[in-house]
Amino acid sequence: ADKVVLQLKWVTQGQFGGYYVAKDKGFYKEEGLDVEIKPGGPDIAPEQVIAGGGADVIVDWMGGALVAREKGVPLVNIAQPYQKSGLEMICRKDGPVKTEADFKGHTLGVWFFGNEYPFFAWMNKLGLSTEGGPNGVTVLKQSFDVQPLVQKQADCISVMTYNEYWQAIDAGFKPEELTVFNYTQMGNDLLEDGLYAMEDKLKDPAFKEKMVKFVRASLKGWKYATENPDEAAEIVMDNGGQDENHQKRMMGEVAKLVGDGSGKLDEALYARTAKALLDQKIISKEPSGAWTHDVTDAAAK
Amino acid sequence: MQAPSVVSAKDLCLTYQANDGPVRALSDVNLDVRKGDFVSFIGPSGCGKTTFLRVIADLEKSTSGEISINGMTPEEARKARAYGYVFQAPALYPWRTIENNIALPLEIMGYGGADRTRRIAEALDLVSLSGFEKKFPWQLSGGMQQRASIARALAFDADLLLMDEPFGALDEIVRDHLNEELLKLWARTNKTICFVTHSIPEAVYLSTKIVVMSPRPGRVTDVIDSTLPAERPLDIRDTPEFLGIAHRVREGLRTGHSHEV
Amino acid sequence: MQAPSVVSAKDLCLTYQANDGPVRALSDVNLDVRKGDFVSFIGPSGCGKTTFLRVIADLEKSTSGEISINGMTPEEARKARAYGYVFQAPALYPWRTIENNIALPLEIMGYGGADRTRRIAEALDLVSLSGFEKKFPWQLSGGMQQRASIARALAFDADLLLMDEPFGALDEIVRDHLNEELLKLWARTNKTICFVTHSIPEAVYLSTKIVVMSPRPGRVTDVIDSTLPAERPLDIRDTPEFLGIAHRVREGLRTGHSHEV
Amino acid sequence: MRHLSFSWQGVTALLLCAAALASLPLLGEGATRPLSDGTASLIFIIVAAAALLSFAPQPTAYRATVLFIGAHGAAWMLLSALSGNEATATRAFFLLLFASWLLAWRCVTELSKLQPITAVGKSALQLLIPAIFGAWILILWEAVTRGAGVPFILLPPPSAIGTRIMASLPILRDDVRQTIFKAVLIGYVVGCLSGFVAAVLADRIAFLRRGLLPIGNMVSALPIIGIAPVMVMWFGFDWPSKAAVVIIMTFFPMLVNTVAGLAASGSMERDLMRTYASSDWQTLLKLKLPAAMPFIFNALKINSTLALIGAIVAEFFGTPIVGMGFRISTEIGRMNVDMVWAEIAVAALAGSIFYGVIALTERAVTFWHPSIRGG
Amino acid sequence: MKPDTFKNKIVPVTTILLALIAIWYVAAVLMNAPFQRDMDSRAGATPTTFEFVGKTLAQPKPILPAPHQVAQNVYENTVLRSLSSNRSLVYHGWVTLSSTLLGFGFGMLLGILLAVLIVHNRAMDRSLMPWLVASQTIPILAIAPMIVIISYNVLTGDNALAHLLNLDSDASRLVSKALISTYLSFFPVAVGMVKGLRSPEIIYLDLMRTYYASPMQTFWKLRVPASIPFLFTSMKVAIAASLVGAIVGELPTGAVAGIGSKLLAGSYYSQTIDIWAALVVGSLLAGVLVAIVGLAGKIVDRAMGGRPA
Ligand SMILES: Nc1ncnc2c1ncn2[C@@H]1O[C@H](COP(=O)(O)OP(=O)(O)OP(=O)(O)O)[C@@H](O)[C@H]1O
Ligand SMILES: Nc1ncnc2c1ncn2[C@@H]1O[C@H](COP(=O)(O)OP(=O)(O)OP(=O)(O)O)[C@@H](O)[C@H]1O
Ligand SMILES: Cc1ncc(C[n+]2csc(CCO)c2C)c(N)n1
Ligand SMILES: [Mg+2]
Ligand SMILES: [Mg+2]
Repeated sequence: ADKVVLQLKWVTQGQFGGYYVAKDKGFYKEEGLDVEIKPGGPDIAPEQVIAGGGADVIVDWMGGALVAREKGVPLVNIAQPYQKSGLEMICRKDGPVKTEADFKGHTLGVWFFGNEYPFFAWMNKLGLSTEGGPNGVTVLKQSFDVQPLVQKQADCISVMTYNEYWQAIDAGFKPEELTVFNYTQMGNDLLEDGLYAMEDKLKDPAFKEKMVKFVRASLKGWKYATENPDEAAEIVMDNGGQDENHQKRMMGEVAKLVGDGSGKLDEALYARTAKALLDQKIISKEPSGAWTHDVTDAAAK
Repeated sequence: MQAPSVVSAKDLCLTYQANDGPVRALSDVNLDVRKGDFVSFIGPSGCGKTTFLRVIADLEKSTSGEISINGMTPEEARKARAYGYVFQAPALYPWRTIENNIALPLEIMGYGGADRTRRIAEALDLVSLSGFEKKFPWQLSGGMQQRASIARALAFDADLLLMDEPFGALDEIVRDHLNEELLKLWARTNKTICFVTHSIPEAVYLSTKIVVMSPRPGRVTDVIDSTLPAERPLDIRDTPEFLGIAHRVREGLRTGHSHEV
Repeated sequence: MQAPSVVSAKDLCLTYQANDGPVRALSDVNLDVRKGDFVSFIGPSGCGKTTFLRVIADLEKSTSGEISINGMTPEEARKARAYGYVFQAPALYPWRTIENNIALPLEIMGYGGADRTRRIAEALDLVSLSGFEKKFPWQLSGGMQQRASIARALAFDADLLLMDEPFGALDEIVRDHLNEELLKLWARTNKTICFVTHSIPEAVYLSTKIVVMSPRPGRVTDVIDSTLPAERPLDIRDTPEFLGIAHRVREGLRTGHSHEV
Repeated sequence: MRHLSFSWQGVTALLLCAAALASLPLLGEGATRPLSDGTASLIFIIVAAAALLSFAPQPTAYRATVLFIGAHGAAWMLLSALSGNEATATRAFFLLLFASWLLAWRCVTELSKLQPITAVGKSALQLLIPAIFGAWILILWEAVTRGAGVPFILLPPPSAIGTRIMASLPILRDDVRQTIFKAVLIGYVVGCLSGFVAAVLADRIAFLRRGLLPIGNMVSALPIIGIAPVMVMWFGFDWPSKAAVVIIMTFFPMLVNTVAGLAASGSMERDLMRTYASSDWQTLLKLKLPAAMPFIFNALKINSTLALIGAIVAEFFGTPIVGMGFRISTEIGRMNVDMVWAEIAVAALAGSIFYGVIALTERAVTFWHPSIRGG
Repeated sequence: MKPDTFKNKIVPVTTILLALIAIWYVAAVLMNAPFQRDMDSRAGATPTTFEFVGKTLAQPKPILPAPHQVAQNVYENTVLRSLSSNRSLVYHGWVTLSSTLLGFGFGMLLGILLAVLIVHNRAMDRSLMPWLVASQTIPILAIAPMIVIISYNVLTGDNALAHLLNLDSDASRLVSKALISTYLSFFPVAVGMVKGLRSPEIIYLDLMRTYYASPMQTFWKLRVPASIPFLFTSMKVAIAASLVGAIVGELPTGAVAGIGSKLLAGSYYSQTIDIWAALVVGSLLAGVLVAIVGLAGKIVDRAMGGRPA
């Protein structure tokens, strides 16, 4: 079987359920692939792994991929299983922030490591400085958890709809006690988990063919996972996931982001992502060739 | 009337526990040192002289028997700073200059200011080391280091002096000089001195009492009370009386050695 | 015909650089030691005896002047393992037993197996330390440590022996015994010996040549060739000839001291 | 008599030159600005000449100078040949570079033999030798990354890092202020002091020594990664939580070393103190502490680097958006690897200065120790 | 066991341990109280002080878990789980221990080697030492992922080294983690050994010179024995550092196995009790390792004629 190494952006969890299901259910094997899934972690940059030859294909957010492309790692989006963003900012209702207008002078928790672009794009749009002071917001580099909200170290924190939000609920907050700013609903969302491969390798038809098979099987996995979230959560648990209940909930939430399951990149969303990055000068020139529909098109056949 | 007892040992025994079995270093030692005595200890190498001084100084605990210093236990005596000790090796602190090495006991015992400076100068002068105040120990010759360690013990006032071969590494002239100085100091201050030496003439010249020891196990084989007068010019060493005592000491030593060599 | 020269120093000077300025330790030393000589060095504490031995042993570099050992530079001589050295302090390795301390030079110089064992036993016997093979240095008395260090230097064959006050911490009996043994060894092996001592009788009794030194700066003030016969029973020390030489040494020492004490 | 003085480095360099000659050219296909034959032969001549001249029976200083010029001249020419020709270096290129490196090595060996008389000369040499060594780390790094075309986001060449440092001085300054002047210094001082105090207490109170030391051992290995989030929970986002991590990290080495040091004084020296009936504090102050100094400085040295690592790593777990650790973890996510290495370079520089100051203090304080007096 | 082991070891250790636990309980109540108060006020509950304290010590995700919560977690995950279970702390502890020991071994070798070079070679002393120092100021967490990933790729890839060593993927993962431990542990050993190898008194070195002992002989017969106290002190620091390295090295492997992965997994989900359980196991491991080194040091000291204090 052809070997394919997939590098995830984060640890084994429902967020990547589709891939684990595809592996566990033998979808990859059916395509003649032998897929190794490498979990990520807080300091693993999948872009670096693929540049170092440690992976054939990676799960990455569009922002990170475009930046890497500009730095000489020619990543190409070959499929976009997540059509919506799961990023939110939540604030305590008993705190000072109720609307966007209240941000001024308050402290917000943000994830960095390439996950900060949507936030800065949003603040850019609101015209708020992120350097602190009475007319700007104070930004904290937020850790893995929701402790800053619990301990009131921040007025609002970043969460994923499928993950940290539920940790806040577990920590005793009721949904009605939280103000939620959802990036997708505000129209500030940037593209999240997509599949990326190296441009030069894609020029090789054999590799491209392998990717087509991979994407086809992965999408099949995603379809299965969204239809059978509990079983998918079990599979994630078997592969090293933590906290079964949590994974089940996560699969449920993730299903909402996957959308129609075609895995096809939405060009408008791509354009918005690219523009947001350009506006903030995170990338310096309009990227080109950063995505292709060839793989998803071929996979759909 | 007899002077009060300063060191009094009864049936004193000490056994070291070594890796290859116990070593009997002192065996049934009985001794009485009175205030103002100048006692020399002489005996073959390894017979327990140092060990005995260490017991007096409370650096070693006797295994059995009794010992009292000024009527106190050795520990109490040590805490009362009853004695000054000159070790067999110089034991100078390498991070202190000679001057500061001599200042060490003075600092600890709280001699301050001008008194301290004066005492250091005097002690250095006594052992002819003036001019070497600012040197570090490793910059001195072996004999100079030994003199510095003598100066350190003489710089403060202790009624009992324990000296373990203080003049071993010194030439005859310096030795004679220091012998005289020590006798003067002793006469002047009425100190009690316990003095280990390997030189028979030195022992006879200095002491009011000579303790001859023999090894394995260390015990006292002879205690000789000197009949020499208190006033002792250096040439007393040629008198028949002196030679007689020296002869007795030598014989004592020889018997102690008889079973070895 | 004269025996070949073993140590030959011409206008040798050595200055130590100390923190508070230079110290002149040797000044224009001229000396010639011939094969088979037994040379004693005597002089006040701090006059440069140790320093001179260290120059011979290539442990210290002279500042000016010339020195040759067996016609070689000190460094070449050291590398040819031309000498054995007994330091003023015992310098035993604390982690080795006495036996293993003596084995150290033998290991390094490649004496193996039975030869090594025999040499260790002989050397220990010579200094009367048999039975203490397995002890660690700190379990020995000061004198015993010094004897162990002598044994270490005698255990291997070197034609030149440099001994820095080897018998300083030993009692008269042991000292006499070792003096005799050393003389026997010297007579038997035709070694050349440079011997530092503070005892005038010892120097006279042992030596064929006595070098009297004086301090600040260290220089040689007198070189006395002994007129005593090669065969020397212990009671030679009472002959007038012996006393005459001793007197000359004492006078030499006294002049050396004149400007201090 | 004057011998030629061969050195294995020189001979090997000549052999490498020959091997390089056999596998010319220096730059392979795709070089946009190919090297002229003249330049290429000049490089060969410089390396070979320096190697040959270094065998001449001349004073050390002369040999060192020849080698210095030869090695660095060749390296400089080789590196400049790379600009515009990235990723085209061939085997011959690297063989030649390797040959120059050997010459530099020989140069350092010769320099270490020099015994300058003046104090200025001594300190200059003391700086020059590690500088050459370091320069060659950078030269080889530059040549490999650019010559072999290592992807920028894996390892940027030092020149790019240097450019980035120059361009980001204000940011670097703020980060250093946040991380080093707040977290590291305060944490280091408090951590070392408390380790020291604990050791002294343990030395004085047998009960503590027996009870505290085993527990201290355990605390020591509380991994930073585990305690950092906890400290952030307890002490908030700003530098106090980082200082707390530094305290915990530096505590143990100081404790262990000081305890060992306090036990290191000789038994006769201790006996001397007993004869003075010196109080425990006096014995501590006048004997045990001075004797422990070599050990304590050991801990101070180890801690100087640990503190820096601790503070930087602690910033990975929630910080205000300034600080070296924050920058490193953020910029690596943004693929600004040059910025990451710029921070690392600054950290290394700061750490080395920190260490150097401690090492100098050590020389002054433990001048009496055989390791300083010359062992 | 000697009769006074009880008096001299067990009593002090337990006393201090009990004192620490008491402090821990107090701290747990104090730190968890604000959140509990928050919860209670939102739920409109008004518990008695006693109930309140009870609740602060029984939160599922407390800021500071109470000792009994941690103990229970450790108990469940050690005794009650099969050793091979993914959730067994014994299993994770073993994973961490193996790379700790491997890394420590490498670190000792490297550290001693460097110290030997530095002590014997002037050029090395002058040029290497500053760069060793610099190497230690590189924050490992920043480069740990690169090291682990790259070395794993190298070891499992298609190259000369991989073919030479021929490690399977588990062994490669172990070695690449151990490299982090090596990186952290070699430095204390190098610094300590440089000091130790230079610690012999000058007269001892002079003695060796008089024998014209080769550098090797001086090294083995004098420098090494003289450096032993320094060696064991450094080893204690190094083994602790090595454990930290192993844990750090486990993070970039995607939290698969080891104490580090437990810590990381715990922190994703704010499972503070899990974190503390992993911390406790890690610390116990450290305590045991350091104690073993200490014991070895004592034995060696005794064998080398060390004088009982
Ligand atoms: N710490 C120790 N452990 C074991 N045995 C010891 C210890 N100290 C001394 N001994 C032994 O005790 C005996 C007496 O030693 P001590 O030092 O008292 O002799 P000494 O009379 O002072 O000899 P010297 O004149 O050579 O200094 C010796 O046999 C020695 O080996
Ligand atoms: N390392 C050194 N640094 C500075 N000065 C030194 C050093 N070693 C010795 N000296 C000085 O050199 C002089 C001669 O010392 P040396 O050790 O040779 O004397 P010595 O004749 O052996 O004396 P002793 O009989 O006391 O052993 C002394 O004044 C001493 O202070
Ligand atoms: C340092 C850090 N970065 C990101 C997240 C949050 N997070 C968890 S999964 C995920 C999506 C990645 O595909 C994100 C953003 C975190 N908790 N800590
Ligand atoms: Mg003695
Ligand atoms: Mg001397």
